[in-house]
Amino acid sequence: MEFVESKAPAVDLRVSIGSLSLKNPIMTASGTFGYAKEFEPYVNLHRLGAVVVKGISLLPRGGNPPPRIIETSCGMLNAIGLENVGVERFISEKMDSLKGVNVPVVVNILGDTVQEYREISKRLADVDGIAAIEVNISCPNVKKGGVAFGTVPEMAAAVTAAVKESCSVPVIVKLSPNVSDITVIARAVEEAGADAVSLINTLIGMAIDHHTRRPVLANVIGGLSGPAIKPVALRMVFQVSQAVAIPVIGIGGIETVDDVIQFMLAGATAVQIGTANFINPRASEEAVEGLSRYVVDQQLRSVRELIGGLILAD
Amino acid sequence: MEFVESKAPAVDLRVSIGSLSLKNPIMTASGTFGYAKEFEPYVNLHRLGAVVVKGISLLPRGGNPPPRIIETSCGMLNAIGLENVGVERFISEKMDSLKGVNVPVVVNILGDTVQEYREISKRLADVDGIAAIEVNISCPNVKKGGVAFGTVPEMAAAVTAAVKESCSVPVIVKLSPNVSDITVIARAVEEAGADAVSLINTLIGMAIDHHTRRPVLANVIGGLSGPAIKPVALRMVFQVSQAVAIPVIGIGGIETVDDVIQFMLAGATAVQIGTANFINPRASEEAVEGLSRYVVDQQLRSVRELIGGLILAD
Amino acid sequence: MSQIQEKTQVIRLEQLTSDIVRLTLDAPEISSIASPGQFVMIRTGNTSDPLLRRPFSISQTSSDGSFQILFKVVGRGTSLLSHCRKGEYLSVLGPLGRGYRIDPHRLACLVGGGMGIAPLLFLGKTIMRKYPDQGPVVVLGAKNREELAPLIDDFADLGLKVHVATDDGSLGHHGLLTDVLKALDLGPQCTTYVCGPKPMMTAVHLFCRSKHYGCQVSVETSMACGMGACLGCIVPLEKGGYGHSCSDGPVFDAEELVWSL
Amino acid sequence: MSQIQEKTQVIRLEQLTSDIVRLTLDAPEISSIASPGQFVMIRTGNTSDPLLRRPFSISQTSSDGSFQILFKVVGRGTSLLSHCRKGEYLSVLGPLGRGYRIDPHRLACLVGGGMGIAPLLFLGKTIMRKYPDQGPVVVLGAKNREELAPLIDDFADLGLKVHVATDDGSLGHHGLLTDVLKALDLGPQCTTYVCGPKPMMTAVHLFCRSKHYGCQVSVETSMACGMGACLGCIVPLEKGGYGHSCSDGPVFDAEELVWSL
Ligand SMILES: Cc1cc2nc3c(=O)[nH]c(=O)nc-3n(C[C@H](O)[C@H](O)[C@H](O)COP(=O)(O)OP(=O)(O)OC[C@H]3O[C@@H](n4cnc5c(N)ncnc54)[C@H](O)[C@@H]3O)c2cc1C
Ligand SMILES: Cc1cc2nc3c(=O)[nH]c(=O)nc-3n(C[C@H](O)[C@H](O)[C@H](O)COP(=O)(O)OP(=O)(O)OC[C@H]3O[C@@H](n4cnc5c(N)ncnc54)[C@H](O)[C@@H]3O)c2cc1C
Ligand SMILES: Cc1cc2nc3c(=O)[nH]c(=O)nc-3n(C[C@H](O)[C@H](O)[C@H](O)COP(=O)(O)O)c2cc1C
Ligand SMILES: Cc1cc2nc3c(=O)[nH]c(=O)nc-3n(C[C@H](O)[C@H](O)[C@H](O)COP(=O)(O)O)c2cc1C
Ligand code: FES
Ligand code: FES
Repeated sequence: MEFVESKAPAVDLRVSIGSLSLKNPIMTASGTFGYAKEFEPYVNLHRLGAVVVKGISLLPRGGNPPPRIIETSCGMLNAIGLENVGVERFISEKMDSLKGVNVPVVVNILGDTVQEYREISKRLADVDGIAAIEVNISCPNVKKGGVAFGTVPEMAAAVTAAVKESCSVPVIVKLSPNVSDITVIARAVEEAGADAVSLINTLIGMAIDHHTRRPVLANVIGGLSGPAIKPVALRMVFQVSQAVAIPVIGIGGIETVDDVIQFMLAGATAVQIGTANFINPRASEEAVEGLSRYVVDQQLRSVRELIGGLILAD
Repeated sequence: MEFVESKAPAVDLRVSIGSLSLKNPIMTASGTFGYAKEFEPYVNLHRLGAVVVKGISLLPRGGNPPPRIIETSCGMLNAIGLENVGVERFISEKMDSLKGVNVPVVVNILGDTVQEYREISKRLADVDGIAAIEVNISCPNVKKGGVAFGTVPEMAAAVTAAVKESCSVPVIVKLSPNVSDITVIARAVEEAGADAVSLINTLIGMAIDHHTRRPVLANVIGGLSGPAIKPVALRMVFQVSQAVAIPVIGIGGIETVDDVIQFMLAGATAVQIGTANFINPRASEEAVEGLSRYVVDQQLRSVRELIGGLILAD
Repeated sequence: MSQIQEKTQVIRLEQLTSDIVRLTLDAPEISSIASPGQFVMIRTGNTSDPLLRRPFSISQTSSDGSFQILFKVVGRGTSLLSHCRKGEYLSVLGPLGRGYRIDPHRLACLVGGGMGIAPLLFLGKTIMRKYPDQGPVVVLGAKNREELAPLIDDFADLGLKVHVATDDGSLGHHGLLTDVLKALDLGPQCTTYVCGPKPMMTAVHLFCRSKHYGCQVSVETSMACGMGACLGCIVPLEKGGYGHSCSDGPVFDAEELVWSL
Repeated sequence: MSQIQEKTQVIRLEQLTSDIVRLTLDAPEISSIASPGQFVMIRTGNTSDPLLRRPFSISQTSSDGSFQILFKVVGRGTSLLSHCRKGEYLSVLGPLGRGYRIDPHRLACLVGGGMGIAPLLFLGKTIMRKYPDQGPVVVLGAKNREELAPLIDDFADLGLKVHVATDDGSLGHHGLLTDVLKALDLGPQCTTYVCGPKPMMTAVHLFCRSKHYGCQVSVETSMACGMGACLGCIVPLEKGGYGHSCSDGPVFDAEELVWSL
């Protein structure tokens, strides 16, 4: 799929995620950008590299009871519980408006079983206007006692293979950071056919209200995101980009163009902006603008020169 | 060993870590409190529950080249590289002044091999004035290609057993958070004889200077500490305290008495204050004072009522 | 829904009590399109701690392009905000959410407790302007005179009759604001527009139900984005499932919501 | 070593240039025991971002119990600090580190570049008080007149002869401060007390070595604690291993350090 103008723009910000060409490396992260429409008042959506929509499951999910979010030091915990309209209503209600905004749409999917991932992918396979599928493997595998797919190489690979078989768009596998060695999982999904990996999803955390002596989140535990986790994300992106040959999409605490550059130097081909959208809804577009200025100022031939450009030894 | 006054004080803050009784649950974390002497101008050291000294290895270590630290959002990365004077000089140069301060001294130890851990423990076994040994298992096992002891249950258990065999003081095993399931490691060291576990050590992270395009730390990666990691620490303390029967010592982003209470509610019997000592050298003593006030205000019989007191369901 | 991210300048910061502050911001775009019951999300500092914006009801807009919020210092965000200075710029998102739906055919009764009084001024003014004959009834309550007194003048200035209650009796009725409400003769057709602590809103809702009055309540939940993106701000709905207080609310018909009675 | 954590009150905040600020703090305890070349660690905000204290040289103490720092706004911490207000309280740790060791038997030459000028005023004053016959020589440099001018008055007020250089020639010598230093006749016996950017300190060190002059330099490293606990602030030593700039320094004999030439 081609979303870039046929004539290369003055500043070359283009990057490729497998067969998908993006006009720039700035994407928005799943669950933090709604179905994009929410950001129309603030952002020229067509200027973004891509948008990733809220995770979609086979059937609609109501999500967790409140409270679902709590601020932490330089971060936030969320336990949304993957509230979403389900794949059918997503296609019928959301895809039209998404197609209208003229930006590549990446659909983030999740499931309780490998079979569920397969079915969602099949259902999405022939829907027009989907640029790629991003597979959230941080979900618990109900058949394996709730162990997250993303923490066991074999399970991660099985989900990847199932999705790959079921659709023809590029498949991005979104890795969980809650593992001993993320490169092992990355290599497993690469071997299983993933076209790219994106990382990191949230770190598992918890907050307690010492007044009530109860967990703050109804779900007890939640996912930590925001600037607090950036150092962990950057390290994992660095490690994974050295371990796999497929493109790596960096996620975690990215707020400004400086963060984008750091993730690209660490090895990311593209990045996703998550929590920062809540604080500054224009964060993604400002990152595109900043990156464009940077490439000009630094007289780079293209933004791709940054990828993995970290200087390690003297 | 008994460090509490024989007559119980008006406010009962006492807790037990195995056979070690502490007059209160506030300890300082290894590597953040020097050899305690550094804090004498600020803190009445004898008021603390215990101090944990900087990690000691068999031979002196020079540590990593600079830069070794960098601030991150609500946290910091350190790659000190375990600079220390080695066990012999620790005993000859540091123990005397430590004994003078009249507070239980916990010696944190580290090694490259199981054998090293064993030897340090043996050397410390008959040194007077050591209340407990805390075993840092986040170090790379040089015989296993640099995989951290703390990420493999068998290796963690082997270190624990070696230390237990070699000394008679309580052995606290300090767990690494960079694992898929910290309860598995906790159970492994419990079975191997650990008297308590402490957690968490730092999360592995990285920082990049986009101006120089180099890693900020000479060591490339470093350990993330401070308020940023508190939600992860709290979650792991909660999980581990449900998985093991031995006492759990909570560490990670603790700054104030509110944090202390939250960790105790999550299941911690005691806590360690780390990075906060750099920002407020009186943090540990203020936590003792705050906890004492809290126990009085809430009319608790003892601080022990807080341990695991989290209310989960309605 | 049109929403704007505006760099607004602080025109005035008034310390009404030791912990209640009124902030006037120059925000022509937001002010011109806001309606009563809507809110704004304000960045209270320039660093990542506190990380998230804080929600505040718009308590008044002015034809000079400014609007006001009225807030109580309860934590770090509001503390930072109370230290901003005249001339400083604050990033504001707004106006957000669905506000009060004014029913011109029924007597309006504005019921506010504590800081819940904030949005009602805007509502009162709007009703007075659009339906000058309406003359809404206003019932306000707070802990004590110190907290309540500075908040009622603006209503009185509108020419409205304000009934008040304080927990300690230092101003108006000694007791609950719902006692005052129940004692009023509001006739057979009335809609209450309510904002305040949950127990108070619950009591008002029950009273309205018993009287077959309309009842619109503004709910407070924790919010990360304020614009329907994070799905964090839910309230359980009577029909099942959840509503999102930032986009479906913050004002809901009381009957739509689940009340733990 | 006696050190104190003091809640200090802001007495005065002077904006010397667009980005250079002089801050006067009421800190009787710290002021009474500080010596030249020592520094303080200041909390620049009340939240966890920025998390760590920031180190600043003591640029002057006063008998009224106050001391001053002189700083440039380069990032978030210094920006926050430049917005503090008179009367506000700041948490300060200090005095920290080993300062300059004054050698009364040799001519003192104070060499400061940019914000490195800050600690030299305290040093100059102390030398003048303790060894009134010494009359130290002062060589100061900065980018331009705007940055340099406000920093030299205090030295002139002491009655010291100040030699200056700017990168753009807008004040004093057009060029490097080391050019000025080399052109001075400092006689056979001299010790330079240096603070400034690394290349400048390297050049001064090499000059001193060639002349067999003493040379004490104040080094800057990143610091978490400022008190010897974190081991983060190391500088490589000529004899091997590392020194800790917060406790062994920040002032070292230049010969002790490894210089990348
Ligand atoms: C739609 C909406 C409109 C609002 N309008 C106003 C208004 O006009 N005036 C006003 O003063 N406040 C208003 N609030 C509440 C206000 O947003 C919070 O008081 C503020 O976010 C607290 O921020 P903080 O950083 O100072 O406190 P924090 O540090 O976040 O919290 C401090 C303490 O306050 C408690 N707290 C936090 N948020 C709330 C809350 N929403 N309600 C009650 N307690 C809370 C916390 O549990 C904690 O104990 C509104 C909230 C919403 C959702
Ligand atoms: C012992 C000692 C004494 C000092 N005395 C003074 C003084 O008297 N006056 C003064 O203005 N400064 C002094 N400094 C430097 C001062 O501490 C830093 O400028 C300050 O910490 C920057 O904080 P920030 O949050 O504003 O910048 P940050 O946000 O931390 O950093 C902003 C930018 O400044 C750079 N930076 C950060 N720290 C330093 C540093 N130490 N040196 C150079 N660049 C840095 C960063 O790399 C970054 O590019 C001293 C430093 C030390 C170690
Ligand atoms: C409120 C919220 C909801 C999220 N929902 C999803 C989701 O549905 N699917 C998914 O893969 N990741 C989800 N995430 C994770 C983000 O996409 C992202 O990986 C993570 O927040 C780290 O990036 P950040 O620090 O920039 O936010 C969610 C994050 C937040 C904060
Ligand atoms: C500068 C620094 C040095 C540390 N050195 C050690 C060490 O030698 N041994 C060890 O077990 N942990 C070490 N730690 C980890 C801390 O003891 C603690 O586990 C971690 O910092 C988390 O707690 P905090 O967030 O309160 O700092 C170090 C931490 C820091 C910041
Ligand atoms: S606050 Fe984010 S969806 Fe309502
Ligand atoms: S700054 Fe911590 S040891 Fe020097």
